[in-house]
Amino acid sequence: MAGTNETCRVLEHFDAAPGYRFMVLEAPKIAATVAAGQFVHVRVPGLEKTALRRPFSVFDGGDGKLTLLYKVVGRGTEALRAAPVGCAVEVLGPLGYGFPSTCGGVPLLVGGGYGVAPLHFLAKTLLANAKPDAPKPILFVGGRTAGDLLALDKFRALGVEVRVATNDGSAGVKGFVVDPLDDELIALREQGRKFELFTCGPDGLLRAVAMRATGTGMKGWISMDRHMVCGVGACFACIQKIKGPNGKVFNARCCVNGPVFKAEDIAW
Amino acid sequence: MAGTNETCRVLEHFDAAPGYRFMVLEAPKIAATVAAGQFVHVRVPGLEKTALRRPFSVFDGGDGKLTLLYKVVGRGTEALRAAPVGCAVEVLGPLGYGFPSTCGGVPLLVGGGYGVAPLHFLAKTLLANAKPDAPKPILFVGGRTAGDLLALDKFRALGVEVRVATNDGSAGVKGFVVDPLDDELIALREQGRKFELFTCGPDGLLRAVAMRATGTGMKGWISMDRHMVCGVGACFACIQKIKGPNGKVFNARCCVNGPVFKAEDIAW
Amino acid sequence: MVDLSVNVGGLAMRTPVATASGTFGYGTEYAAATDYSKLGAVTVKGVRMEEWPGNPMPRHCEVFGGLVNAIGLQGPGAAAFAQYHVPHYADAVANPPPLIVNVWGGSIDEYAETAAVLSTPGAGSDKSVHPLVAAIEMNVSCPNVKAGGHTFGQDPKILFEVVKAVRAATKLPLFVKLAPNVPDLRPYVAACEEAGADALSLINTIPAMVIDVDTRKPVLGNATGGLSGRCVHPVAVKCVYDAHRFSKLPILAMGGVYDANDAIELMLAGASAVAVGTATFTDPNAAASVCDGIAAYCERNGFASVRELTGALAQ
Amino acid sequence: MVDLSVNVGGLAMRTPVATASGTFGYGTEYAAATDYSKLGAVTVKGVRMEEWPGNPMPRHCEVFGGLVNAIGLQGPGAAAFAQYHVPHYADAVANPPPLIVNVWGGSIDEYAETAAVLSTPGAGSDKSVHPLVAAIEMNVSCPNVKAGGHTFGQDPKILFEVVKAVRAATKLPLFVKLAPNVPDLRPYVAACEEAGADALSLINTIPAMVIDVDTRKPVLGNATGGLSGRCVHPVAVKCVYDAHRFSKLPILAMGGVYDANDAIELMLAGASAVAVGTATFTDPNAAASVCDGIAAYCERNGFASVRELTGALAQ
Repeated sequence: MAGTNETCRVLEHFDAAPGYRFMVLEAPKIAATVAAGQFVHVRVPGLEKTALRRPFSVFDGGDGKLTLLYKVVGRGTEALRAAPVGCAVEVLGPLGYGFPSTCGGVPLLVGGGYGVAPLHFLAKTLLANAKPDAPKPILFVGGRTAGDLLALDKFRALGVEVRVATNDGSAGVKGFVVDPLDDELIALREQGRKFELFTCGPDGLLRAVAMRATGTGMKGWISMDRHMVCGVGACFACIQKIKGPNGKVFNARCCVNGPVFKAEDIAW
Repeated sequence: MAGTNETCRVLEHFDAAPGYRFMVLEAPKIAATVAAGQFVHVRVPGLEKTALRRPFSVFDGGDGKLTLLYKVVGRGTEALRAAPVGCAVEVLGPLGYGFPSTCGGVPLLVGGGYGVAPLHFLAKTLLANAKPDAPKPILFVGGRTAGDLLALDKFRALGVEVRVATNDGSAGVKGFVVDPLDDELIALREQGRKFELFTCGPDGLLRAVAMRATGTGMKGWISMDRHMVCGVGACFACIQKIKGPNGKVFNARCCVNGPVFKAEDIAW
Repeated sequence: MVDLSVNVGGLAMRTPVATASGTFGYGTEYAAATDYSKLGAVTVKGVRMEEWPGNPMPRHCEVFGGLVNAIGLQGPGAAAFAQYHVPHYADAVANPPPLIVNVWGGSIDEYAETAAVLSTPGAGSDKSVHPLVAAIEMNVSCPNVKAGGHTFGQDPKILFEVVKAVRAATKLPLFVKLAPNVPDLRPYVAACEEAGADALSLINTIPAMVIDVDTRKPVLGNATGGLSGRCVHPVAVKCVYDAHRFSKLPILAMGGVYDANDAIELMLAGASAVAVGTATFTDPNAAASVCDGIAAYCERNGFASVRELTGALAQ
Repeated sequence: MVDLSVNVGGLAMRTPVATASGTFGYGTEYAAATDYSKLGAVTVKGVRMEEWPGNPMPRHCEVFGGLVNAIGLQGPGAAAFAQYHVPHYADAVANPPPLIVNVWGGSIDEYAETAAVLSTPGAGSDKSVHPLVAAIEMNVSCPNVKAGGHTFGQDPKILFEVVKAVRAATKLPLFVKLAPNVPDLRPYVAACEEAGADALSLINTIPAMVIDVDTRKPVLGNATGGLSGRCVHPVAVKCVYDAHRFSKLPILAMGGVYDANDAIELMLAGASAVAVGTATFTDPNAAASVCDGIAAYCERNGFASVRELTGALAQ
């Protein structure tokens, strides 16, 4: 299931917010098959020849293009930031198992920081596959401060309702993203409506969302953020304890058994 | 006697000929004391952080500036080639023992390829220090083909006569640089005139010139081209067998006991 | 046309380039990015008798010029490997290169048992459990498992015993993968030779460690790990050079092979074939490029067969 | 103000940063580019009794992330060193840090003799030949001289004998510099401890080799050499971590220290002080920058003394 190693041209590369960047790549092969929640493994131009690749989730895919949204956070992304429009980037993908492409209920998307990246592609996918009367996705998004909220305009442009929480109250409600989420869960229970949870972000958030899924008996789709080495399941560096079909817990590889796991399968 | 480690700005950087580059650096500290035949040790921008420095001889120095002439020949000079005007380069220098600053006779300068670099600075120095009636330096320069002849206009602009030999006859006489040199040595012997030999280039040329010096009893100043590691005598990587004052041959360090040695001291 | 085929201790390889254990899963993971026609063999992840969970996370740390890992030999166990992974490889890959199965254990008996299971039917048989299981590579030098690998490889006497036991359990070509961190390879190579090994694999990772100065904790869950990547290449060349000078055992060399020159250095030092490891993580096609580059080098320098490169240092 | 002073096996250092043997000549070569006030000690090139020419050229080869060298311990001999180089250092450097003299020999006797000459007057004296000669570092692990160094360090029994002999010849603080390429440091460390060493120097270079694929010859005149530079740092951290866990001998750590974090990793692993080596070739002021960075780290993390860093891994 390993992806293609495609040499892609950088079409656009610009700030999403201070410290966050959008990179649009010409990637006809990868874009042809990529699904929401899958990731790509990028050889960063400008790093030494031995440098490992960096995994990025896909913000948008299709029409021969791939859009990544990343945070400038370390040596790799510092170097990637400098890649000029027009330069060539080696990209391996699409990789891993992503989110399902349909939803049996209200799609509740919960993102933290640049964790919104795969949720954007997911929202677009769900909307494209949804019946006309299906409920639209709602995005719950949190950050420490307003500056950590990314690409909300792009979600709204899709018709996604966005509910915001920030720790410092600089945008949306003051608190954590699970606060508005819990309000919605209570409302949905009172209405007797089904929903599914989709999340990507820091481990603490993932766990909190997974608990809401298992606690309500609804489906929860959890995208694990791990630094991957090979990206294809060859090296066993990015493991997560997962309950197997026989109930036995095993060390699953996030890159190839995930990065999206079912909430009830994760052995935290 | 180690040099200063000076952070220098690139003032100019351009081709001297295809595959050869001039780099002019703003280097007030180093330029204030550098002498012809000394070298500088350059930390090449764009190489990985662990990369060793590269030694370069000085084509011109003074007025707060340092001019290097180098051949693009490997990984280091490939990277150096890309250093843009305005960028900062760490330069350690001036290093080593250079040529004498005066000459007791006709100064015969013999250069191969980019070995002309220190000879240019030397010609300028000798001319500046010479009495009005002193004979002007003559440059004997050789290369495989006309494209290997560098900066001859700059020597001529100093008033230096230039005699050329190329292996393929594409410029000057066809043959080796020692051919026109030997013609001159015979003429000087017939005229009973003294001379000194100054040379920089490939080992074969150095040895040929040194033999002319020892064979005529005239002084010969031989600049050894060695890849240096520390540049200051600390590591003992760039040795050359040299006859010491007591006649005993020892492993001298080209960087600190040289790079210019007396012809009669070299144990080839 | 350069003849690229080699035979390393009884293992016939169509090219002198293999993948290294632990960097190529069970042979299928990189399938879509791999040109298998350029591979002479695929070495799979370490297998022991029982399923093994490996080490806690984090299991890797990038360093300048390389990678420190402490995966800890996670694996499915020999039976599951034979029943599931090997047929899956056979199905998924067209014209698949032979498998070298990296084997380890917590005891001499387990080493032998594992080798025997992969060589069934019948202990000591030269028929393997599957036609693609073509050789055994004994891992006696993994720095990342306390009970396993390392302890068997650091004392030549114990090394002799464990190799002898495996030799008795299988007639498959038997490689022994040695550690570079010894003062002198000679007694280790001699132990392998005397115990009946067919070939050496050189080198395993170098014991290493990285500490996070902010948390003041080891980065790896296992505290220490093994260093691989381009930076270990000069160490591998030295080990191969030494082993080749005092032993006739053929050598499969690995350690920092990123391009053809890296591979050719190892072959000139004495290797019969090379394995590409950590480089694959950066360039999934690294092994195939290495193969092409070796062929071009032979062409350029008038070698009719890649076999002429082995130990061919100029005098 | 962070207290930067340390005492390593009786050697008082005003900062925990020294230079490493073989990378800083006899202390004066880098003078114009060095801030000596930031140096706790200067380790000089290896000295034996007699003048020694070293190895044929080429003596070095740059590799990715490091350097392979085979200088071969060229040196003036102990008498010339004491008569010329030490006073020259004392004259040329203002407020000079103490010297650690790296010592080697072709026999156990020569090791002891050399140490004795540097400790004159009177064998076994705690007075050295010059007040700046403050410690002896025994090189028993240089991979580049056949007769010398390496052979004495690779067998714990011989190591014990040579350390014991030097111990009898000098009362100066006695460091023993060990090789990283051993399966287990324990017997080597134990031999040093039992023979009366005061401290360990960890690590020497790793045996390595580079081959020119065009000429098909080893690049180095000596064929093989030793690998140093950033790429060996994780190996050094592992060695220091191991040695510190099973011995109380203080450790001077070297191996790939390019910046303060590199140094702090080694101290957290168990080193009392560090030495900067190959990095100086790239940045002549590397050692001073490392010192500044260590001080800043201590300040930032509330360590009043740099001594608190030694072995201070968080639980």
